[in-house]
Parts: sequence; structure tokens; C-alpha cells
Amino acid sequence: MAVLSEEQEMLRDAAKAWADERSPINALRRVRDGGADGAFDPTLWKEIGELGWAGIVTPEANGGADLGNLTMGLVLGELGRTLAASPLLISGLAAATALTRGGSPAQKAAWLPKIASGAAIISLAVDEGAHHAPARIVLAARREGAGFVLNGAKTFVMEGMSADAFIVAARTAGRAGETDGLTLFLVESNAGGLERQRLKLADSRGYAALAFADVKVGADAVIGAIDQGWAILEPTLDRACAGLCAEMLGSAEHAFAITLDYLKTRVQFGQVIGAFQALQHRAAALYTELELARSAVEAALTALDDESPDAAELVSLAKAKMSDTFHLVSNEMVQLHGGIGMTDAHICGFYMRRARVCEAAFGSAAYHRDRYARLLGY
Amino acid sequence: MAVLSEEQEMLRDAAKAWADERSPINALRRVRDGGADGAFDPTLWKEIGELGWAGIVTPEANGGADLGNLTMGLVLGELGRTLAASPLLISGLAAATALTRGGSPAQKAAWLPKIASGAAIISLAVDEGAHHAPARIVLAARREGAGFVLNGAKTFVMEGMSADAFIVAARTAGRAGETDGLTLFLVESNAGGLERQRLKLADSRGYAALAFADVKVGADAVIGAIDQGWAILEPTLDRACAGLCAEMLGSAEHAFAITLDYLKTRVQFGQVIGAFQALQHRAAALYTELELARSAVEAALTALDDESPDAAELVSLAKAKMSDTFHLVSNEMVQLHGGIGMTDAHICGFYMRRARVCEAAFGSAAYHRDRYARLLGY
Amino acid sequence: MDSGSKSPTTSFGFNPLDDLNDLRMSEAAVPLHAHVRRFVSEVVEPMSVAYFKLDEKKDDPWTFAPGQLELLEGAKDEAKKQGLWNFFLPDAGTGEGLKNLDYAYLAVELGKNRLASEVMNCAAPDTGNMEVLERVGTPEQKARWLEPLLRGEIRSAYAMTEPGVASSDARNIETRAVLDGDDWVINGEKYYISGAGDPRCKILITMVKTSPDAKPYRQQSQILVPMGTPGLTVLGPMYVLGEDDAPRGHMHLKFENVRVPKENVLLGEGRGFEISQLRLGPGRIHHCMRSVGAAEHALDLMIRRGLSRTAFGKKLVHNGGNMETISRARIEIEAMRLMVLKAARAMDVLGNQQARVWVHMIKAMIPERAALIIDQAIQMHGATGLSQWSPLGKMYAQQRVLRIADGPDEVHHMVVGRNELRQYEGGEAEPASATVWRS
Amino acid sequence: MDSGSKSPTTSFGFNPLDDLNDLRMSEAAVPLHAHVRRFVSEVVEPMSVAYFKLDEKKDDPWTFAPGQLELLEGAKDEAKKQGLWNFFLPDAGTGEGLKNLDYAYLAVELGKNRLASEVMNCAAPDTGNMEVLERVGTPEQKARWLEPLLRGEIRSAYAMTEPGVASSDARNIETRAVLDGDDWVINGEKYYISGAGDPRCKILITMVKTSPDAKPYRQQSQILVPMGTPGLTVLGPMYVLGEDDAPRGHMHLKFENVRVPKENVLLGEGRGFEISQLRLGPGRIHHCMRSVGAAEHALDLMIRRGLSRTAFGKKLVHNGGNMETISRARIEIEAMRLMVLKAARAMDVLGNQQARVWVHMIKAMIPERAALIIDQAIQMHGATGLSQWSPLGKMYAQQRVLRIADGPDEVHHMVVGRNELRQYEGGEAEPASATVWRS
Repeated sequence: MAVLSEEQEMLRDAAKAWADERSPINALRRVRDGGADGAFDPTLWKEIGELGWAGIVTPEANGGADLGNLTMGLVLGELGRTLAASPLLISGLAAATALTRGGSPAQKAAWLPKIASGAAIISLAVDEGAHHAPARIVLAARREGAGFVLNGAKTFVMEGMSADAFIVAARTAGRAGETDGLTLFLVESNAGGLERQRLKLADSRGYAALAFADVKVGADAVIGAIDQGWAILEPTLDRACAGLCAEMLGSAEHAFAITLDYLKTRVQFGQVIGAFQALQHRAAALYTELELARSAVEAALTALDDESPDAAELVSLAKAKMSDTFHLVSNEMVQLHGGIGMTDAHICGFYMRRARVCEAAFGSAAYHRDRYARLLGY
Repeated sequence: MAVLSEEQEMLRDAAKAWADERSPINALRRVRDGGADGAFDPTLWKEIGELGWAGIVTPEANGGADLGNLTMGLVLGELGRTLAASPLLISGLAAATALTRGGSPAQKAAWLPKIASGAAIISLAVDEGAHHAPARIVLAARREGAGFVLNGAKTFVMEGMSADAFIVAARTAGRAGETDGLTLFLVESNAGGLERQRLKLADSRGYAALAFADVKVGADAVIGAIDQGWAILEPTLDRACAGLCAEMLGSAEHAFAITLDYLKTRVQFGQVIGAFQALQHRAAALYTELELARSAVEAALTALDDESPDAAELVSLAKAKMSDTFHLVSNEMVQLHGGIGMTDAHICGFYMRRARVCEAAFGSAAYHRDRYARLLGY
Repeated sequence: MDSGSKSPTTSFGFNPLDDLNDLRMSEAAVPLHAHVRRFVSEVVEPMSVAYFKLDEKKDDPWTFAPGQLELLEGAKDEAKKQGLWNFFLPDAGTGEGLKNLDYAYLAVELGKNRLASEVMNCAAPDTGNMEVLERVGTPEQKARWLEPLLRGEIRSAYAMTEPGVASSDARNIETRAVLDGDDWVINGEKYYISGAGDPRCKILITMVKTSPDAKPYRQQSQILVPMGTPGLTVLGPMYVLGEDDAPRGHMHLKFENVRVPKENVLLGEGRGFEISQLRLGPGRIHHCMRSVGAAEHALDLMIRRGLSRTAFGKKLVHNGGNMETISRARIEIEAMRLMVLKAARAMDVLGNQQARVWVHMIKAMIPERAALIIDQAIQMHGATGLSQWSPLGKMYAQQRVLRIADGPDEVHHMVVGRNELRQYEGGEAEPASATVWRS
Repeated sequence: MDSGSKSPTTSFGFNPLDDLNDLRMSEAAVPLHAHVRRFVSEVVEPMSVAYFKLDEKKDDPWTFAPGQLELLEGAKDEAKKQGLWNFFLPDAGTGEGLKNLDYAYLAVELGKNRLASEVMNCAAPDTGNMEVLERVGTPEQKARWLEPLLRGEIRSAYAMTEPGVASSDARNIETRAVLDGDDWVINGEKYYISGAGDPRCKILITMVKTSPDAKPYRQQSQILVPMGTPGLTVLGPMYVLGEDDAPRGHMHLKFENVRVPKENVLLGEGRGFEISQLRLGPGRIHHCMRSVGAAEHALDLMIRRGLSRTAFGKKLVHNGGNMETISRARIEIEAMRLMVLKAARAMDVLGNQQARVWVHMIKAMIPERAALIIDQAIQMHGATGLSQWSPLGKMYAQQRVLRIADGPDEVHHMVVGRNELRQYEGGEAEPASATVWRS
């Protein structure tokens, strides 16, 4: 397990306490049953903002705490335990990273403090198809006067219905699949010609599909350099992906803990299920997989904080392993609980469905295994 | 990847060069086809002794270099690459550890220098059945006068046909399955009443079954305290197991490298196999598994060197992961090579068969997953 | 070396000549099979597209959207008119029932569409309930409940499972019914009662404990409890993998001094376990048969998706291991199909009791593998496979729940494994080995 | 929502009435099947125990130990006497051959013992070679080679695979034969030639390139080359998973100006590919049939071991997931058995060409799963499973090599997957769908 600073430990413990008290697993059900567009509870998001977690990776100069990716990962992990829904990952981590790395001073001043306080939600609009493919961008930004006109579509945009603005990856040159010729734009959600539609995914969180029909933006909407968006997008996606891994790790570890408790207490066929050798065996297998996943996730977060040259590889390794592990753990959670005796059987379902969506987000295990091998030159 | 000292890097590079030149993969075939009892080449073993590798974990005072488990692991890994057969693991690491930790000054003086120079081979005689179970010892040591009389049997004793002496785990009190009541004895292979018989395992290395019929030893044969053998045996097995993991890692990584080369060059159906997406995919999966296994193995070796309190857990985690990974890699090596075009197809078989034996040695993946969970209190 | 000692005869070295290995559908069933296939594609498919579209317009999940019931009833009327109705009852009193093997062929077709079973009045749990009423109901019980069920006018539920006990073992039932004058008074809790949320559900067959002092298997009775009886409360839905499966639901029910007339007991006091054995019959494998159809449907969706999308200049099917995934799915489907047919045939030839091991084998095998194929279809769809745009999520949940619904996989494997051991331990093999080809 | 568009008819919705689904053995074959089972257990089993014991005494692996051949020949004589001989030839010229389906039942029995096939003269590669000679040999060729093969006096090998080329595609063959006067002069290299190390092997059927200027599939010929012909050298054994499989071996052969008479060509110059198509027939699935028997044997060993050892106070079978492993093995074996029977039946009913997809399906399915069951049996044995005390290591190697021996799994999956796609792409389905039940 990674060695933590005192500050990191305090933050982690605070997040744990908050999640248990304020956002226990049933909160997700409440939101889902309420059918809110945002799929998170605005009150809780406000609290998260007040606690300062949305500013963890934002520089101090822009109202953040600049505590890095590992720290953010610790908080996300604790929220992941109870499947607490919030825009922390996409806004507080992903958008903050993109703006910090590529934003103009004006953009930073305008948005980062709001992100850090939770007053604004910014999301990433990258993918255009069902499979993560960040270079396969078709959405076109055509120059018009001093500004640009955007046409195209984005999908599976996290918290897309509640976001105040989007960081949109658009093509200004080259062809779909090329990393050159991409430009990032900051587009507010009330921009003329931008339509959004709610997507329901298995995890009951908030997603949207966006349609851009002659959306006009000024030159000041460009983040970073024109045609050079990839230089910001790729590290941003890596950090978002590592943050998601941390959240998944928390979810998977808690799913395992719930299952283990169940096995220890549940009586069937006259004996504690946990005493069934075969089940112990399976629990032990999950546990070892989780520990391996934990090492991989912590290594990725640490490498990102160190700006280590192998950070990208380690992120892919972490996502591949974490996806497989969460898949396995959530499957086994369902199976080991069986159909019997569980007043909260739905909890298994939430973890399983969340696992499925997380597996696909920011690239599947297969995507990241291939990327890993490619980065290593194989 | 672990950060290495200059000395460690030099030793590793030397081992790599030696293995490639002196003990390439065909050497194993030579030994096997020769049918020697020892299943290793005495000339090469002599060279290993001269290179000082057999003394890597032995204290300097006893003629060793006291460089620790990680260093030994690096050398074993390089030998593992070419499947070089030698008593380095069982004598230079396992027996040296047991004697260093539990041996009397006289025992140390008598044996450790010889182990370190390769002049003597000492093996461990622990298991009595086909599945590793170090506490399930029945072989009885009964007091007789100042000494003891040993009766019982041991099996799957590594390099048992060529060993000069054995460290024998015997029961002096309690019942099979209890860790109390075990005593370790140093028994020379020419002791009266000790019979050995060669066992052929799938990996063509040297193994023996030992039968003890009224084997008499003096009180000076006891290693450590009477009835307290477990205190020496357990850490010894952990170190041997971690060393085996390092060797397996080297084997598995090289098996992967051979396979990858093959995929890159082999033409079938008019195109390079490596270009087949499905196969790339599978290669990438192997590669990520190998990296995870590497982290686990290095963590275990480092923890042992640090005498870290979680070392035992980490060894079990490493063995579980490494067993699964070597199994997978060697299976895929065979499958990805196909039946065609390979003048050295037998090499795949050697790796696969070695993988199977390594998986069972010092406890299977299932054994270590269960042990891991148990050590963690689950 | 090869083991030289004599092998015990395993239960699976069946007489190769045996009827067991004739997996052909009977000639009599051929017109019906053709008719069902035609009906599903011509009537049920278009109806269900319209039906699920209406889903999007619902506010209250626990109702049907306006128009949905009309669509369903229209298709049901059509099915009735065409004679595709209630054909699930095998070997019914009339002797006109279908063979299990024939039904297996039909059920595979039903499994390809989520509404098909209901449209032809062959949906669980009504099928099991109708079977039970038909076999053990009094003339009055039949007139009041069986007839409208057979006509598809009402639906029903089976209330067995209870919170807090391992109620897959009937001995653990804790819901109590006591006679008070001419009434049974029932108290207790039941949950995961599938279909009890459907507004059309009118009757529960409820497993209760009536005779705690009798022998373990004579303590239970089954009692008919009309929905809406005072004291019977629907606490809410249970979630299956986070799905509430509205509007049919898997409901959580509370019984507080629920009174029903004495004559609502089925077959007699203390015979509840006996009745539940009837359920161990054909109905228990219908879901396995439908699962083969569901897997077939998933493979269809997988291929369509893979052919309609391109990535890196190739059709998605040609990327990664997708072709192999498709091939493995096909192989698995054919193996599942043969196993289901064989189990059905075994029930026909050997009887339900005797064919037990085969039933456990397919229960352990089919839902797990069907779920895997659906999961792979989801992968092929990427995030879309997890959204409301795809039926795959619900299909997955359905298969997944089957793996625990009537005994978890592990229990079935235990039974199958024990049967293997029994032959080595000198004990009797399972009844299924009655026809063993002993040399 | 459910896909509303019309499904293409898949090749696997077979007419359920079709003979394809009648997997019963024919009555005519029953006495033979009973006889083979009895013969294996009464004659072959005890013989093979003695045979493998003698293995331990061998110095030169490339010979038989003293006494081994006598044991083998004794059993062969007995088999011949009892009429259990050469029954592999299906639909032979005489019309007396066994159906593929019947043979499948027999081959499962043969697969349970490693020597059984040879004892009854039904072992590869002789079976394929005899089939070829029988169909295309001249009277002289038959008299000289087929007759002694049919009598079991000699053995044979088939020399196809070459180093350095992907020779599972016949077009890649590089070994050349040129006519020089009345002789063929052959030069080249072959490897993995199974059985060519056996001192009793007397004849090679050799695939060569004779006509490089002809169309791709008319360039090859098959030529009979007697072992011992000058210029033909056995370079040594190839290792399969480190096993040399002595004394039969998978040999590496070199042809240096090997001369054989012109009339040794089979069927005629340029017809090698055509002949090789004959091998795509029944013989190609015999190994799948035997694999089912091998898996059965592994399960038997697994259970015996698990019942005879205790750990932590329980029998080993009851530890860990072992009961589930046993159950899964049984389920897999039954599914494999049904698939093999169905493929065999498809060959009987549809013909070899038409049944192609079924053949690929079982080739992709069976060796992989049989190998997994054997691997699990090894696990149950611990280190013993990897030692000379257990046949499991050799059994594993045998199954493992089948996964690549005639086309790697991947190739079979590709064929099966393509067949699925073909129906969506508007092309023709595989011939196997000739009997598709088109609604």
C-alpha cells in the first residue's frame, strides 16, 4: 500500500466518514428513483465543494489545493466505496487538469476557481461512438472570422445534463484517427445550436449525448494551441482514467468486503457459507486480485504525480487490471450472495452495473492492454 | 521495476551473459537426453560456484556475499530465462537460509562455506505427499540416547539424487498438521537407512523420493531448537518460494519474448501472424499480466530483504500470481506458435512443462491464495 | 501408466441405442413449431417493438403505459385465435400435452423474444401455477383460478422465498398459517415474489407452515391467497441487479392476519412439500430452453453490431478477438441446445425424478453460459450495450438472476458432483443411471 | 429494445425432425460396441498395464522394450480373432463400413485407453492412409501396402508438414519430385511425421510438388516412398511439448535424391490436393471422438485420486472447488459427446463436404476442453500428476498437440465465425445449412 502523508490520511478518513454518513449506498437509489437529470444529489455536491475536494488537483493560485492525483484518488476511492455519485471525477479532476495544463490565464481565472469550489461543473466531450477512441474525432471546427463554428456530435458525456460547460475535442485538421489536427474548445452549455439529450446507462448516473449544429465560439474558446489539442487531451485522459481506477478500486474493495461479511454470517445447509471450502477459496482469489489491482492503481497515480515518463503505460496497466478485477469481483459478489436471504440484494446489482460502465469508460481492458503494449513498443 | 544497485545490475548482467552462453535452452535437452540422475550439468554448477552465486544470501562470515534475496532473485531470473538447471535455488538459497537462520556455529562453519562455493549441495526434505503441506509432517524423529532415530518418507525433494545432505523436517511432538512439534535435522545423504529413488517430473529436472528406515543422527544434527523447527522452516520456505517466483518470472518473460519474436516474423495465410489483430490482443494481455506478476515478485523479494512484517503475505501473493501467469504464458506460447514452421518447437514444451512443475512447487496458486487470505485474517 | 483396475460404470455411458439419444422432435409437433416460429416473427416481433417504444413514455413504472396492454392483449387474442395457446402443459390430464422434447424446441423460439411466452400464455410463473392447479386443484379451485389463468385473463404468483432464511429448503419456511374456525390466518413475510407487482396478478399460491409438530416434510401447506385480501401488503419491489423489473416486479409482501377460507388449501394440510415436488418437473427447465433462444438472440445482435460498425478501417467483427468470440458463442449455443434437448428427452423417457441429474446439469450449465454470451454482446456494443438503447442489459440481468433463482449454480454442481462420486463409493448411482449401459 | 428487423435464418435452426437429430447408434452396430467395450476392459486394459510397466526398463527409447511387441501382437491377434479389426473404414467400397455416428460411439471407448486403437488396427495415421489406398490405390499398390496394413503387419506415416513454410496450406509444399526416366526423384525436408520412428513403419505417403507450373491446386502429387529407400534419412525426433513420443515419434525426415518408381504416384500426377481432400473426411474427426474418451478417463483418474487422498481431515474431492471441478468436467464431457455425435451424424446425413462447419466446430471445441479436464486432473494429483507415475502428462501433451495438429484452434474458429457472418452479408451460407429449416 502506498505510503501516505498525514494530510492524505486525514483527507481519506474525512472522505470515508462523509461517504458513509452523507452518501451511503442507498443515496444512489434515491437519486435513481427520483429520476433527476443530473443523477447526483446537488446538496451533496455542494458539500463536496465546501469540503474542498473539487480543488484537490487545481493549483493554489487558482483556488485549489494542488495536492495531486494520488490524493484525489484517495478521495475518489472512498466515494467509490458507497458508489457516491458526483461530478468530482469529470469536473474536479478531468476538466481541472485540462484547464490547468492548457488553459489561457483568462480561462484559468474564469473557470478554475469555480471548478475548485464546485460552483461550476465542466465535463469532457470526447467520444463520438460507443467505444473509447479519443483520436477518432470527426466533430468539425471550421474557422469563421475570428472564431470557429462547430458541427458534429458527442456521446456518453459524463454529467452532461448538469454541466455548465464542456471541453470539446474537435477536428481542425487531418482525418479521424489522427492525433494531429485536434483542437480543444471550451463551450458553454447554453451555447446556441448545442442540444443535449439524457442517456441512461446501467449505472444510473448522468450521461448525455450532445449535438452541435453550427455552434459558434470565439477564438478565446480555444484551450491550448490550435491543432495541438492532443498534447493536452492525452494527459488529461490519463489522469481522468487513473482517477476512475481509484474510484473503481474503492468500489471493488467494498463490494468484496460486503460479500465477505455475508459469507461469514449467512447460514445455509446448516453451516456458515463462509466455511464452505470452495467459497473461501473463491474469496481468497478475489482478495489476491484486488491487492494486485491496488498496486497497479497506486503505481499509476504516483507516477502521474511524479510526471514520470512511464506514467501513461502505468495508467493503461492500471485500467486494464482494474477493469478485469471489478468485473470479476462484482460478478462473484452476485453469485456468492445467491438469491437468498438478502434484504439488500439490490446493492450487488448496483456494484455490478457500475462495474460494467466503468469498464467501458475511458477505454476497456482490451483497449488499454493494446495501448500498453503499443507504448512499450511491442 | 525495482531500483537496483550497481552491484545488482552487474550481477544480473553477468548472469544473463552466462546463461545465454553457457546454459542456453538446449543445455536442458542435453541433460535430459543424457538421463543423468542429477538433471543438471556438474560443469556448469561448478562455474556457478566459482561465480559466487551460490553464496549470495550466505553471510560474509560464512564465506558468502550477504547480498540478499532480491539479488539472488535477479540471478535466478536470468537462469530461469534459459531454463538453466542447477541446485542454486534449493542449496544456495533455501538450505543456506535455513542454516543461516537456525544452524549452530558448528553447522554453519561446516556447511555454509561449502554451500557458498558450490562444493556441497544441500536440499530440503519437507513434503510427504504430492501437495505442498509443510505442517503435515508425519516422518517421526524418536529420541534414542543422546540422538534421534528417523523413520518415514519424503518426496519431491529437489536435486535429491545429487544432494550431499538434507535438511529434514521431522515430527518430534504433536500431530500431523500442527506447526508445533517439528524439528529440523541435517542428515547426510550417506546416512545408514536412508534410501533415495529418482523421480521423473515433467520438467526433466532432478527430484527424489527418500525413505528413512531407522536413520540415526546425533543431537548435533538438530537445526535450531527441538520442537521449534517451524520458526526456521517457515521463513526458509518463504525465501525459497520467492526465489522460485523470480526464476519463474525470468522463464515466463523469456517465453513471452520468444513468442513475440515468432509472431513478428512468422508468415501465415499471406500475412505476418503478428498483424492478426486477435493475436496482438492476446500478446498484449500476456504482457500486462507479466508486468503485474513482476511487481508482485519484486515486492516480495524486497519485503524479505527488509524483514518486513508483511513479507509472508507478499510471498504468497507473488506465488499465486506468478503461478497463474506462467501457466497462461506457457499455454499461449504453445498455442500462438501453432504446429507449424518451428524448428525448435520443443522449446515451447520445455517452458510449459517447467511451468507446471513450478506451479506445484512450494504450494500451488490455490494454496497461496488461501494462505494469503488467512494471513490477512480473513 | 493407465489405470488397470476396473472402472465403475458411470451413469453417462448410456445405451447408445436408447431412445434417450433420439433428439428429433415428434412429427406431431412439427406444424405447431412452424406455426410458433411464424407467429413470433410476424406478430410478436412487430408488436414488441411498438410495446417497448411505449416504455419510454411511462411516468409510473408500476403501470403499463397507455396502449401497452392493448398491444399485448391484441397479440394474445391473435395467438388464441390461431391456437397458439397454453401449449406448455406436457402430458396434461387430457393426454394431449406436448412432450418435453417438443416443448424444448418451441421454448428456444420463445426465448428469442421477451414477450413471446406471455403472448402465448406460456410464461412463468403462471405455467407452474396452472400445472399445480390442474393436477391438485378441486373443481371449485379450478373454476375460480385455473380457468381464467388458462384463458389468460389474470396472472398469478408463487410465494415461497422468505427474507432471513435459506428458503430454497422448504423446511425453513417460517410464514405461519393457523386454522381459526373456517379460516386460515396467515402471518409472515415473503420476498422476490415475481409478477406480484403486475396489476393483472390476482392470485398467489403461498407456501406456509401449518403443522410445526409434524415430520419435517409434512409441516408445510400451500394455500391460495387472492391479491387484495385484507392484511396482505405489497411493501415494494426487490431489485435484481438494480433492476426492479417493473411493472411485473419481484415483490416484497407482508402477511398480517390474512384470512382465507379453509378450502383454499391445496391438496390438504401438510402436503405443501409434496406439491412443491410437482414444480421440480418440466417447468423447471423451461427457462433453460428459453435461455438458448436468448443466447441466439444475443449472438444475432452481436453480429449485426459488429457488421454495422467500423473501427480502424475494418468492420468491428474483424477486430481483436471478435471473430473468435462469435465462433465460441455459436459452438456454445449448439452444445447448450443439445444438452437441453437431451435433458428434455430424458424427462420424457425416464420421468422427471429419474432425469434429475440431467436437470441439474443443464441448470448449472445454461444460464452461466448464456449470460456470458450476452455479456460479450454487450462488449461488442461498447457503452451502447449498457444504455436504454439496447435490450442486452435486461437480458443479462435475466440470465444472471437465473443463476441463483432456483438454486445457485453451486448447488447444482454439488448434486452433479455427488452423483459422480456415488458410483465410486459403492452407493447407488442417481436414478438417471437406471438406463446405464452396464457392460 | 428488441431488434425488430427480420432475422436472417441461421444455419443452425435445423429442421428439428431431421435425421440429423437422431443420435442413436444403429442397431446393427450394437453388438460391435458391446464387444469393443468388453474387449478393452478384458484384454486391452490388463495388457496395457503390463506394457507400460516394461517402459521403465528401456534403455533406448527408440526401440520397444523386450516383451512389449509380444504383448501388443498378442492383443492384436486376439482382436483379429474376435473380429474387432479395421472397423474404422466407414462406407468402404464394400458398403459394409460403419456409419460415422456408430464409429463415434466406438471411438469414445477407444479413447479411454492409449493402446486400444492400435490393438484393433484403428490407429492414426494408418487409418487415413488405408482409406486413401483403398480409394485411389492401384491393384498393385493395394497388394503391396494396403494388404499388410489391413493385416496389421506393418505401419505407415503421412509426410505432409515441412519446416519453414505454413504447410497446413498444401500450396506451400516445397519438397520437389521430378521424373527422371521411370523414377521420381525426390528432394526436400519433412517434419513432425508421426509414427515414422516406429521400427514397424514401412511406408510413407509423401506430399510433393511435381508440377510447379500448373494451377495452384494441381501442382502437388502424393507418392509412396518405402522407408529405407536410399537417400531418405530420419534426422531425429521432433519434440511435442518436450515429449519425443518414442518409439513412434514425430520425426524429422530428409529426402536427398530419393528414387522411387514412377508408378508409386497415387491417382496420378497433379492430383495430390484432390487426395488430401479425402483426408478431410471421417478420419479428421476420429481424434475428437477419442478425446471424449480421454476426458472420461481423466475424470475417472481425478475422482479416484480425490477419493483416495485426504487433506485437513476430508477427502480431497471435498476440498476447495474440487466438487465443482468434477461437476463441470462431467457437464463438459456430455456436451462434447453430444457435439461429436452430432458432427458424425451430420457427416452421415449430409456428407463430408456438407458437414464441414460441424467438423470445424468440434475441432475448435473438443481438444481444448479435453486438455482442460486433463489439466485439472493433474492439479488433483499434485506433483504426482507431473511424474512418471501418472499417464496424465502424456495425455495432456496428446490433447494439447491436437489443438495445433490439424489446423490451430484459431483457424477453426475463423471458419465457424465466417460462416455466421456469411448469412448476414447476403452471401451463401456454408453447405451445412443446406438443410436449414427456413421459415
